[in-house]
Amino acid sequence: MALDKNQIAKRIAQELQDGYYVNLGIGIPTLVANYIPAGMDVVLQSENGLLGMGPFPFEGDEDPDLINAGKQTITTVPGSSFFDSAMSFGMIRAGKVDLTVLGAMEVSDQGDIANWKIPGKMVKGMGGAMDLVASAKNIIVAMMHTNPKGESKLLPQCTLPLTGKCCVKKIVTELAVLDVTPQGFKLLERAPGITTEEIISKTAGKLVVEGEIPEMQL
Amino acid sequence: MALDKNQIAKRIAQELQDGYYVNLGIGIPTLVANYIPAGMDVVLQSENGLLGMGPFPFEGDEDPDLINAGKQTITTVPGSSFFDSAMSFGMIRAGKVDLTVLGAMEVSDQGDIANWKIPGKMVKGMGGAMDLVASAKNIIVAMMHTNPKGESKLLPQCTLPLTGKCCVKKIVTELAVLDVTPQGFKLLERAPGITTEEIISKTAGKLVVEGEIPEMQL
Amino acid sequence: MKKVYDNATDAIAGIADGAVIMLGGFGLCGIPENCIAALVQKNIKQLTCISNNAGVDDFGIGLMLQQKQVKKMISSYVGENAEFERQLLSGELEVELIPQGTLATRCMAAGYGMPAIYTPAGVGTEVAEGKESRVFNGKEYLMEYAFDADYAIVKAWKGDTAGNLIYKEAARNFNPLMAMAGKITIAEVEELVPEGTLDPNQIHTPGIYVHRIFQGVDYQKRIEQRTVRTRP
Amino acid sequence: MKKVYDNATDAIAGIADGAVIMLGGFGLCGIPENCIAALVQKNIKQLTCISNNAGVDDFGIGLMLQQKQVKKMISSYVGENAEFERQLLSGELEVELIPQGTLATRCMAAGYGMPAIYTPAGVGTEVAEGKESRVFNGKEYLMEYAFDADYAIVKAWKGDTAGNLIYKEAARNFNPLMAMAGKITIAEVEELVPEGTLDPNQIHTPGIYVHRIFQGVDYQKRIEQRTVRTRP
Repeated sequence: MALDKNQIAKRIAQELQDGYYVNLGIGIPTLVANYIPAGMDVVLQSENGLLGMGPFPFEGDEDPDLINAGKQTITTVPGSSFFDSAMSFGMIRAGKVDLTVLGAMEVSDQGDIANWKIPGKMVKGMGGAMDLVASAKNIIVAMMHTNPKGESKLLPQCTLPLTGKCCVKKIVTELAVLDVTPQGFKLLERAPGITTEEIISKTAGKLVVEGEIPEMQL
Repeated sequence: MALDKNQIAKRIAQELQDGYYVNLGIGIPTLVANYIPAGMDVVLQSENGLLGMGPFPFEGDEDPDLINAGKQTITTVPGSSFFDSAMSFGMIRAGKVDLTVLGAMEVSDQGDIANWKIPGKMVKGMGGAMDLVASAKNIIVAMMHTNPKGESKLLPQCTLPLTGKCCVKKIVTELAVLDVTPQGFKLLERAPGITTEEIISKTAGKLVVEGEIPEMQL
Repeated sequence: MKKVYDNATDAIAGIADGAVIMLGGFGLCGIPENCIAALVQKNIKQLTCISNNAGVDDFGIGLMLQQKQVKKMISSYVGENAEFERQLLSGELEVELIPQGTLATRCMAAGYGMPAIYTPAGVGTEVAEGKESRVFNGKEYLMEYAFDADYAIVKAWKGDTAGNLIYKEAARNFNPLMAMAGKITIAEVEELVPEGTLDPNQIHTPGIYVHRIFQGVDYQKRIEQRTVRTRP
Repeated sequence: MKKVYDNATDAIAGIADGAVIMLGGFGLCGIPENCIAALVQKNIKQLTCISNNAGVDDFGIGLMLQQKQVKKMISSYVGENAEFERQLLSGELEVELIPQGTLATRCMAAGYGMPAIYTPAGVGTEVAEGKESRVFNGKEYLMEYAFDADYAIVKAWKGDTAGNLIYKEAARNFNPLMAMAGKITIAEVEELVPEGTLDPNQIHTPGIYVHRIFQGVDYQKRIEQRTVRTRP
């Protein structure tokens, strides 16, 4: 059965390691915070200038000066720090942030990503996405395998304007976990009950399938 | 009579304006702080990371964490702030410091300055001098008109390795006040009792003397 | 040298039609509410605004958009409001979108006297079009220029009469960077104290960068996305 | 992820002969006294040290020079000690002198992921030899590269178990810049407190930059130029 959004987040959380500093994008990536293994020390960075982001505040405790990059009211955890936007993107560019998780409209089998602009539609801007994808040392994309029309979002080439080139390392969809390799997408895991054939049929880009593909363990 | 070091400092202090941020180098420039006109708001910057430098501490009040760029124990005035060395030179480069006063071994009539290295002698380094002369918007040199051998320090070309090119705006010596202009040094004022002829004879670089040269008012 | 002004109207004196203005804040967090209100009242036009966002329909820079005071927005993310979209689509408003980190670093570059910086953000995208790129250590970077703004208008939490500023939490964002970058920097603060009151170790923006300061009034501090969890 | 170490000896584990090490401080102000003592005791050799100064004969990096541990110094101002001068003149020690602001900004560039920066410092001087220069807005600048250091060793006033650092007064200097720039950053602090103790608004170096931290002991904090005035 295809994963739901929370299960995608849960699977991505398996990529976390003790001591990681992680930047989570808007949407499914945000949910990853709910699945950090107990006892594991993971610090969340928000690119508007915060390390040590905590959960949403209790009702009535909202602080307008304390928001995340999605402009949501949040809290901090002990050991947090605030800084300006230049230092925030500085630490991202310098590779101090261990992992970035973000959504995408399209990913190519070379790791290109498009997630900021649809020609003909109102363009709201790239925000920090171009900085993040160009700078992060490890980028995982969380997205649906296909778009609402049923067309694959894992392509030989992105059709939409790019956010960044050759940067995505791993993709987790409702159907599969894939690495981006020099040979193209490499299928690592299937969602429980999803066949390799279904994944092949829904992946338009080059796909490497070697041997038996295990099911995800959630 | 030629000025003493304190009088040179006192004359330079006449160049200060209300609201100025000023960086004073080691030696005579440091003495300028003693002659800031009463009621005038002048803030001293020390390039090791301090705005709002005050006088030396009273005996027993020395704080090893509170030094100036000359590594002297100092104090702060109300409204002071500390910052790192990158911000310190950043504000210098960005022209936020209104005036820099520093010593020199030689100045050329194009405004080149040499004050960091004598070939054949142990070289201690340029410290912040190259940054200051390359970046400050207004540089006044405080120095003796001649070296201990009696040779002019105001030259057509510097003979020593340069600290910076075309940067000095004004020079105050024990004999004269001179501007650096596209036509060379321009004599503005004589020290009390010093003749224009003496200044001419001790200035090796191109010197413009127009009309009567007034005596300094100290 | 008096830096202290009575209010926003006095503090924005001299800003004229056609000015290039930086405005601090991220979304509606940490925006200079008082100065924006004064700019709206003054109704100067043809402004170029450098700000990460463009406010919402009825607050922040959105108020200036309503009066068609803005000729051009330089931002990383815009369009949380309908009037913005209308002006953009009708060609009344020009928008230059640049990556958020590039925006921040171009402000810092101005404040640090660095004419240009290198960033990998935008390499291989339409952002790179017409820009010089260069490879360092096998990685490609774009050269981006320091901003050149007439005014920077920022909002801080506390300030003193010497112009020193301290920001609160995530309301810091672009404010200290823009404060360094304006030819004239105007700061509004929630609390203005005499110089000597703030700890010199804890100043975020040294007073040398701030030309005018005043204590703001009636801060609304609107929240864009009120997200909460239920008390257990 | 444990960042807290017991002492300097443990914290400098892994630093080997030939390492490139940044050391914070300005003169003897804000230097990592404990780590320097541990490096002396460990007696590793052939080090490249990036530090604004080289200590004095019997303190700071001077102690490492005595044992001939340093192959190369990268500094803006050196030679407050006789042994330094002897080694330099005899060719045992290599010295690269660079302008102080360039030194600071090359550290910052490393910490901010910027491969190179532009500065006017040194234009027209021997510092410019062999360097690329470029004119922006009619002014010439040199291109200077970000440092690439294996370790950064810094000293702070207070730190917490998450690695956050706060510096005191002018002992800040190069410390926060180098803290950002090391592949591995080691911080010694006068007072180490549990995470959550320090005000998140007042952190100078966020913990993400700090890999190892310990509370130092027996700080001497020597004064190089004791200047005082008489009490009235």
